[in-house]
Formats: sequence, structure tokens, C-alpha cells
Amino acid sequence: MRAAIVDRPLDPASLLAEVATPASGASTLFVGTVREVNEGRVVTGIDYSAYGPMAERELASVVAEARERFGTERIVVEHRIGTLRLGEASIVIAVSHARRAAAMDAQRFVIEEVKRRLPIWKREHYADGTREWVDPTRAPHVAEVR
Amino acid sequence: MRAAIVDRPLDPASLLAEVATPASGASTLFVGTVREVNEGRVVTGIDYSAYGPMAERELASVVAEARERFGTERIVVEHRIGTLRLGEASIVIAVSHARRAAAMDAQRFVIEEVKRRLPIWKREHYADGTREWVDPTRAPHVAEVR
Amino acid sequence: MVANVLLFASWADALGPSVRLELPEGATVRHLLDAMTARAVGKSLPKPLVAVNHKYARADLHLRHGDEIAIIPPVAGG
Amino acid sequence: MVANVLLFASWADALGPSVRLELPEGATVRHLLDAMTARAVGKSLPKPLVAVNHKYARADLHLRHGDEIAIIPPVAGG
Repeated sequence: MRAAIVDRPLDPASLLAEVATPASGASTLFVGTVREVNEGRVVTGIDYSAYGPMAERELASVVAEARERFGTERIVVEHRIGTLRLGEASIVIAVSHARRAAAMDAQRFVIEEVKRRLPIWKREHYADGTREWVDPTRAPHVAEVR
Repeated sequence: MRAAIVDRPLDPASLLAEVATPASGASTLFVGTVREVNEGRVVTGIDYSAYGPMAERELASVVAEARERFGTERIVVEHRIGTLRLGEASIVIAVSHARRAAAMDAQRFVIEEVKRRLPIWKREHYADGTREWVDPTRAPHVAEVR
Repeated sequence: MVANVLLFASWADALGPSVRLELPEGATVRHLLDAMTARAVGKSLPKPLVAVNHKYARADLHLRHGDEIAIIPPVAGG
Repeated sequence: MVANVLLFASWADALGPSVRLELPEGATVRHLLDAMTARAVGKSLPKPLVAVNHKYARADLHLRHGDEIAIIPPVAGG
């Protein structure tokens, strides 16, 4: 079990290797990446910033809750902060478990809780030179016309 | 989109790289591995055998159905056959999608359909020297005492 | 008609990789399964499905000359 | 009491990385939010949550001297 906020490129294969064990029947990897188009706007990069100590604490809580709920210690999560280019990974979640359904359920639980709780913000850079903090609580089309 | 039955070791990282694209918001990887204990018996290895042409056809169908259902071309699956050692991967499923929920749903759909439909069989080798074809339709405890 | 039936896994261990069966013209998958079950008497093999030309076949499908027929024991891929 | 409040993202862009607020003794998170909203008038900032000592805090939590207080705009990690 490991959870970290880091400011360097993520290496999905090494996280997968970290959770794999002969007791596992299944391992899953989730990789979140910077997408080139978001809500119709062309994205060229993203700055991720975090409230560091709280983000570390929340991420550790999410992983501990996943362990309790799904019954595996084999969960590793890294969230990257700083400036990311198109296609670079912002988060990697690796889980392994004796049973495949639990591995997949734990993967989904972790990414949904991360999105909901981690005090991390992203500012998208658009092709037209503007930058904007992403606010998932705003309705997409309202955001466009504001 | 690619689906293959192969008789060599699988490389999860290369499948992940194969599906990733700047249009993806999320990529997922599922790795099924040979587990050291199954229904209480110590497993030392597995032979996977397939009805080759039908397994290829069913796997291609599963991937095509996942594309229709979840709306992504970025799905690659390899299933390994032959003799596998403990901890080795028998299947790798890589999916990427603009939306994370769809990537995870597609991953789950593919592994469940593979388990249900692919004409592939596994014979476990146990620590006591015996070997047995795995029959998921038998109740576990009935299997033990037979 | 003569059907050459492919076998796999526990069925292949018990009866070999394929068997030749004499079936009446117009025989269905159900007839084939009955004939195969008769061959397997006493061997405690799991109940299989049948594939015809690489597709799972319903019991009422009529078999034709030249079909590729296979006995599919419970699968365990993944 | 004097609270030193940490700000992030759009709130930090508009008001700086932290602000000092004078709050009555016994003030709650709700009082803090009201004071911060007053500071943000005219800036069209998104409605935030409040964290106290690295935990999300309910509106009725009483603030104490020495608490680490932060304004948490809508998060977008992952």
C-alpha cells in the first residue's frame, strides 16, 4: 500500500510491478492522461497544483478505505503535480487482488474518490493562449459562454 | 483494435502504449495472472489450451462488441496459451477512452465476456503432482471432495 | 452423414482429440450431443456446449455435410 | 482571533496565496466562509469548501487558535 503526490513523470509499468504478487489473480492499472480536447476546447497542457499536506492525507485515506472495503493491501497510487504536456499521465492507480472483480471495483473506487476529495486543481492551457482553472461543478455549456 | 491468441509471454506495458493516444483521458490495463492458490489447493503452473480458430473469432467479436457498446476503437487484448508459470500473465486487456467510466466499463465487459465465451481451457498443476481441468461450472466444494 | 467431431480438455483426455460419428441425415445438435453423451458414459465428463463452424450452436440447429463440429466443455479462459 | 487562511487555484489568483482575517472568538467555519465571500465580492469565484487541519470541515465547526485553515475551491484532481 502506497500513496504519493509527486512532481516527476509517472511510470505505470513500475507501479504494476510493485503490486503484482503470486497471490494475485488479477492486476489492474488506471492511467489518467492529459486530453487534447476538453469540452470542445483544444488543450495544449495542464498545470496541476495541490494543497500538498492535505492531498497526501486524503490520498492515503482513500487507499486505506479501499483496502478495508475490497480486502487487498496491494494498492499503489501516484498523482503527479506541476506542468504536464499532452498525453502525459497525471495519475496512475495499480491494484492487485486474488479476485478480478475486487481488483476492478477497488480501481474504480480509488479514481472516483480521488476526483471527489483530493485538494488538487488543474489549469488547462488552450491553443488560443488562454488558461483556465477547471471547475467540474460548473455545467459544461455554462462554462463555455461565461 | 486488436485481439490475438498468442503462445509467448505477454508484455502489459507494450499493450498500454499501443492504446494510448492524446485523445484519451484514461487508459486501463487488466492483467490476469496464474494464482498460487485456487480453491485451497497450491498451484504450481497452468496449461492453457484453446480451440484456436474459434477462440480468435470469439475474442474478435468481444472486442468489436466492446467498441460498439462503449465507443472506443482503442482496445487491445492478448490471451496467452501454453504452459505458464506462477505469476505469469494469461491475459492482458488494454483500453483507452476519452472518458474514464467508459474505459473501466469496457475493461470489465471484455474480461467477463472472455471468461464466459472463449473456448479456452486451463489445467492446473498442483503441488501434490496432480493436474486437473478447471471447471467453473462446478461448485467449489463439490469439486474438492469428488 | 459422417461427422468428425473435435474434442478439447477433459473430453479430449477421455476420448481423444476427435471422434467420427455416424448421424442420420437432418440430425440436429441435440442428436449429436445425445450420441456424444452415449460415448462418454461412465467417464464423468462435464456437460458441454457444441460449436458449429466456430460458433456456439443451438440444440435445434441442423447439421450439414462439411460443418466443423466441436464439443466445448466448460470454458476457463482469462 | 486572527486566522491566516490559505487559498488555492482561482481563489489564490484573485486574492493571493493567503489572507489574514480578524474573526470573533468562537467563530465557526460558516463565519469564515461569510467573511471570505465578502472579500471575494465582484470576482465571480466558485463556491468553496473549507479545510481545517487538513480535513474538510462542517459549517458548524468552531475554529481555534492555531488551526490551519484553507479555502478549497472545486477540486479537479485525477
